Amino acid sequence: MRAEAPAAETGVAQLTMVQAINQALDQALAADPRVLVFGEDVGVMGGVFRATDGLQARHGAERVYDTPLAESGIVGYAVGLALAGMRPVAEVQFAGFLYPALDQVLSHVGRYRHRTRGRFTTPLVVRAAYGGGVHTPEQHADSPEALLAHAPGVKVVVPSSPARAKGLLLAAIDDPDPVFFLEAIKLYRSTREDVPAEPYRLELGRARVVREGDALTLVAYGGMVEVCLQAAAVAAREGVELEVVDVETLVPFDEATVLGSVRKTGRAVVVHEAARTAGFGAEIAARIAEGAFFDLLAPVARVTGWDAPYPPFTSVEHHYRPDAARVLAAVREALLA
Amino acid sequence: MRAEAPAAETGVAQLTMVQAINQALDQALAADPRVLVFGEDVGVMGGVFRATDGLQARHGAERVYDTPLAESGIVGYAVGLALAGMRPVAEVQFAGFLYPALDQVLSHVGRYRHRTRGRFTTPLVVRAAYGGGVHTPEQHADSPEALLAHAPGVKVVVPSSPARAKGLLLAAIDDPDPVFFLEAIKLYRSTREDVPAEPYRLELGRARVVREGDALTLVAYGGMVEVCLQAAAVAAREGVELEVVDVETLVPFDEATVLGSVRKTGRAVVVHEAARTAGFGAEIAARIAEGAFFDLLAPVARVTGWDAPYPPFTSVEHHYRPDAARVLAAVREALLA
Amino acid sequence: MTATVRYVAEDGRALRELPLAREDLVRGYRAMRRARHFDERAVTLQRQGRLGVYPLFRGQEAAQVGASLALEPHDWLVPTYRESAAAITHGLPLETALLYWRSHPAGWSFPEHVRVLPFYVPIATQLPHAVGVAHAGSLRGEGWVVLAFVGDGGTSEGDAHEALNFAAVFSAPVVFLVQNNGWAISVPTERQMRNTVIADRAAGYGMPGVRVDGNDLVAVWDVVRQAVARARAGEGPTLVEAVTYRLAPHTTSDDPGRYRDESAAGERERAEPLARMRALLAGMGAWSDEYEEALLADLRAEFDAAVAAADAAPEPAPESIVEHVYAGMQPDQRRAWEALREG
Amino acid sequence: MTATVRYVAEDGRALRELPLAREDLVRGYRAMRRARHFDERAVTLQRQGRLGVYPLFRGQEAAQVGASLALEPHDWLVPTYRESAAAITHGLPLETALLYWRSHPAGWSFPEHVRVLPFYVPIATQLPHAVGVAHAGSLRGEGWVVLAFVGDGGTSEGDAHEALNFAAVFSAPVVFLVQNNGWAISVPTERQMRNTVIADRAAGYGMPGVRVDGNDLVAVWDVVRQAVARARAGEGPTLVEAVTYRLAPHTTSDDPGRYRDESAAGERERAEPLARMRALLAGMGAWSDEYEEALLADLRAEFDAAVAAADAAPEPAPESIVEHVYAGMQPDQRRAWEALREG
Ligand SMILES: Cc1ncc(C[n+]2csc(CCOP(=O)(O)OP(=O)(O)O)c2C)c(N)n1
Ligand SMILES: Cc1ncc(C[n+]2csc(CCOP(=O)(O)OP(=O)(O)O)c2C)c(N)n1
Ligand SMILES: [Mg+2]
Ligand SMILES: [Mg+2]
Repeated sequence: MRAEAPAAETGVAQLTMVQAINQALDQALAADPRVLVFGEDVGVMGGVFRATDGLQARHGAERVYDTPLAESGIVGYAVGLALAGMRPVAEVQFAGFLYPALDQVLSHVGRYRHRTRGRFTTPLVVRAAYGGGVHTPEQHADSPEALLAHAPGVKVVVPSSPARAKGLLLAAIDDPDPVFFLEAIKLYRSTREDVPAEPYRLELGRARVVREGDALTLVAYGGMVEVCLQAAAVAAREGVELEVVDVETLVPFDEATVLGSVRKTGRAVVVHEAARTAGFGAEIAARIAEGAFFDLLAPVARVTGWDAPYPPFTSVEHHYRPDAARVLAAVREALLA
Repeated sequence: MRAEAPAAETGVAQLTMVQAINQALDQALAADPRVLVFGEDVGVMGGVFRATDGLQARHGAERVYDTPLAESGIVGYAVGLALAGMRPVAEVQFAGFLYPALDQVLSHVGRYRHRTRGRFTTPLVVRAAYGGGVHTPEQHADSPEALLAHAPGVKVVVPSSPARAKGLLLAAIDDPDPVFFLEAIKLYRSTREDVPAEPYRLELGRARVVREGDALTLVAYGGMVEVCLQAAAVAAREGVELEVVDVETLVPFDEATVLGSVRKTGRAVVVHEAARTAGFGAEIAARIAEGAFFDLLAPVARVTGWDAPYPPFTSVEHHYRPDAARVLAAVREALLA
Repeated sequence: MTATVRYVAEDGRALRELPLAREDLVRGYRAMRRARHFDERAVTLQRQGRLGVYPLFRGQEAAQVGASLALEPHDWLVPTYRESAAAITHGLPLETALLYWRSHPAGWSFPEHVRVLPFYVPIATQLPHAVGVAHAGSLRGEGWVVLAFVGDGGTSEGDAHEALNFAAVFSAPVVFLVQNNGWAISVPTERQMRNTVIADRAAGYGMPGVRVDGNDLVAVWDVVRQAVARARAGEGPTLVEAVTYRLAPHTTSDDPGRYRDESAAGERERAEPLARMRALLAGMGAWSDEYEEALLADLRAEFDAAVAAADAAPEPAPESIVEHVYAGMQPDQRRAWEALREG
Repeated sequence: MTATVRYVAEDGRALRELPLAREDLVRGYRAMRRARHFDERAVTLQRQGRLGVYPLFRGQEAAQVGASLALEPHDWLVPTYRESAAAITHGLPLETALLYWRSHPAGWSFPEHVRVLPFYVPIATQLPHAVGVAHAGSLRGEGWVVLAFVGDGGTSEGDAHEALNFAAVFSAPVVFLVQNNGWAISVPTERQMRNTVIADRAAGYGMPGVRVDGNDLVAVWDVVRQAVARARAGEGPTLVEAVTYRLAPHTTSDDPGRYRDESAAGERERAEPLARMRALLAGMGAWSDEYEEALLADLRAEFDAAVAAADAAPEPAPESIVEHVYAGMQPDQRRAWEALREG
């Protein structure tokens, strides 16, 4: 039983990020018979965030379906599908529920190509909602990107807007390597943006300057890009032009773009919402400090979640996630240095 | 059926690291009835590295015993024992087999105290052998310390010698917080050192200057401390005095000692055998670059495993793990900067 | 295929001699009624924005309350997020439960004397803990038994398997209570597993498995009581499957209309546990409308007081979010704490 | 408790009519002999320092070979590290197997046409892959079946459970072959699980479970053949438990004297699978000492040629360790590659 084909793929529409993701999945399913979409509650229900809404009706329960409640099983099963030539796109409801699957990620997803010298590969995508800011229950606001980034062989993509999400997801599904695709919950519905209706792919592995400036470089990804842009807007009112770089693909990391910006501005603040210690910001800061050392006018600062679990305590959770004020405080300090 | 008591606890003996660990476990079992030692093959067999050799005979099969083959189960079961007032000391044979337990680590071990505001705590120790250099089979040479370090609430200790291992392990078992204790396989039997026979505890959370110098600071832990000392010895022959800091406790990180050294020398090279990207060296480098910025004369370099899985290919695996030559190459570059 | 234990028919008739005394039957009903009242009032509070996302347990009162009543106060209860009914039955103050669901820190630190582990989110991860707590009890001769809950969906996780096996191997005094409520969010039990008789798994682990009508308080209580007795006698774990039904949405954020036919709800409601128990008691002359009214008045007063107490809990300070990370505050947390304090 | 399927007694007598033709019996014996020869020679090579740590399979030839012979060439075999016998029976060249155990990269890239997934280390993690490969086959109508191995110890891991459940739910064409060889390194099956009949777990998952004498080639082959037929017919997975014994140390690095009574080894050797099969064939007049000699001569020649081919494999370049991390070389790997090349 298949529902009607989606509307013609022309023009643009104002979409939320979750709609853009839904459209990308829909188009990937339509374009490539190897694509399968599965996970907990992605079938009839259309996903806890509705990212897979309508896909089962349109593409059939053989290609869009629920799995049992077991994340290691989901990712391990995806590995098997990929080994056998499919293009699995798994959903894990929240990135904090990727933890049971980390064994599969670290032991297999990132290792298969290397250990078999290219004989076997695992082109799969795992999507997961991450991050805080919307009063989710405990462990629903985790940001484990650094753990994934430390698994060589795995790519890690974190989109920051609807249009980017669509193009990056389509590229990730086509990519010959496994891609973890982390979607900021905060961005799912908070804004809309023009998204071209036709399928398009955005290159993985490219950071982007999303706002130009000369005083300092803010480096961020996912949900923190918007926070950095807010900070930059405030600073601009005071006559200080901050450059904002959206990393977008954490691995492989686009060092050239980030260093290029910092060499120009001489100052950098790295922003993420994961805990600070051993977060991905450490990697970014270390690369800047090494690669742009002679251009740096101030220490590279990090504005991050604190070294504590994301607090499950509603009335104070907003103190955990960086906001424009915290970013600006770090900017001010760096500008004084 | 209990075997004879161990020899009187006086004097010192030349012990390997595995013997020192065995002694620490023995003394912890003797001193504290809450201590339990368990894991795969730790009972009759005494552990794949013999770290628990003789302990079951001496302390009984109720306190030293095998578990089923399931690492998530082992760590989760340890959490339960700790919640109920025991002092579990679990062995995971190789750190690469901690991966199935990462869910328990990230969801519970590091979170229980925080989420229950101190009502429930998980004072447990998980020991695991890590690192390469001895031609172990695939995935037996992994170094996942960065993953553990990114779990707030967890302490991470990596000893670099027999005497340190004994004192740190006894301290870890007594510690009110959960401690992951990573033992470099390369060090298990490679050297002996005088180890006091009586039980003693070395404070967690303290880095140590293990060799003084003024030209540059090498920062390392575990199996890389010896490599750094070798490099320092070579440099000394050329009249260059390198300072070597043994981090020892990765979390909580002793920033003061590390920064103190770098402020003095003005240069730093961070060394570990885990893959570079998002490795713990990034955290160390980021902290140095931030905290000692105005004293730095050269970029902070990292000498690490490459951004690839530890290769399972015997004849070339030694190209993965940093050695003195690679450390010295980085030192030379830093000294020229 | 395992048979289902049942004592009371859906219409409240006793199907055979009941294994519980009349006072216990009344006590059981009262506890279920108290739980239902909590659930209903909690939903109202949630709608008023005075609780966060709340996982309802409507329809599962017999399973949760019956199992919990089989415990002694010094036994441990290991709940999932759905076990508010079980937790308050085993002694968790209503006020604490409310503060928990308000995501207020005062609700996360259960009182010292209450032997309930905290509600938790990551599915099935609590089961190995339950085995550890149970084994610690037998190693130290504490004599406590652990009652660990999990859902039908939760049985699919690796941790469920590892815990069952550990418990069997260590002969740990633990009772696993699977509430097979038909759904894991939108996934029906038939898509979660091929054999939907979860009790059938017990044999593989070498432990007894019992399937019980989870809407029959008498049956659940008695089956779990026997399992607890076995555990206490050192005979090891039991897997109990309580077949019940999630009458409500998964949580207050869920809309079951998206995935199940809610028009069949009426039929399901007829099988719900409170009416059955009330009919049984009424038939025995042990309950009346007056009793019910009096009980409800008490429950209202109790709940109102709990809400008032919860409302009085002082707001947490921002810097509290970096407290209790380690036993002693470490330098990184200290720095964060000071930054948060300055604001 | 599941009964054990057996066709041939330990002394080689047929216990009932055999389900295999005479040529198949001979083929089966020859394949087992070939495997045994591989194992013995591999151990010798290891002692000479010409292989790395090697996991012996002595005693498990009937289980591995019998199961593998039940496959068609286009079926997939998913081994653990111990399944060298299964892998070479399903077409892995001896040379590749040797290079694998020499940890030479040329041994890790199995030939394109060989449908064997690589040996792997982390226990039980291959089982979800097997389900994925199987399900991909049925979705695409490939008609292939997957034979997935795991050990008694491996059944304790969460992934084993998740894979069994996924397979049952998706009705995936996969046969799980548990070799219950009595040991997981030093841990005997009795301490690994309380009910040591692993086939008893199948019912819980809603799939058939069969226990077979794992030292009886005929029984293993026939049982797996039936399971493969079921899978191919779309009837879903089967759990087969082959009861065998690890006659050898866990690996060439292990000393079983540390944990088991090796004086009982003689008795165990009597139950080993080759002698039994040879006695059966001899009794039928289908095998003789001359045949055996001729076969051994062939096997020696085949193995010698494989060693020679393996020895001729060129040494890997240092920079190869950072190749094949991603499909295209990325900047970080490029930098590493250049550094390694400069040396
Ligand atoms: C590891 C993990 N994966 C996914 C989720 C999201 N989730 C929350 S409840 C639930 C369904 C649980 O179903 P079941 O175990 O039957 O319990 P019930 O909700 O019916 O009480 C899911 C998938 C989670 N909390 N943890
Ligand atoms: C996840 C993981 N944990 C531990 C080990 C170490 N280890 C290797 S083999 C083995 C025992 C396996 O026993 P079993 O599954 O019965 O297979 P057998 O060795 O008997 O063939 C163990 C514990 C491992 N390889 N992977
Ligand atoms: Mg359920
Ligand atoms: Mg075994």
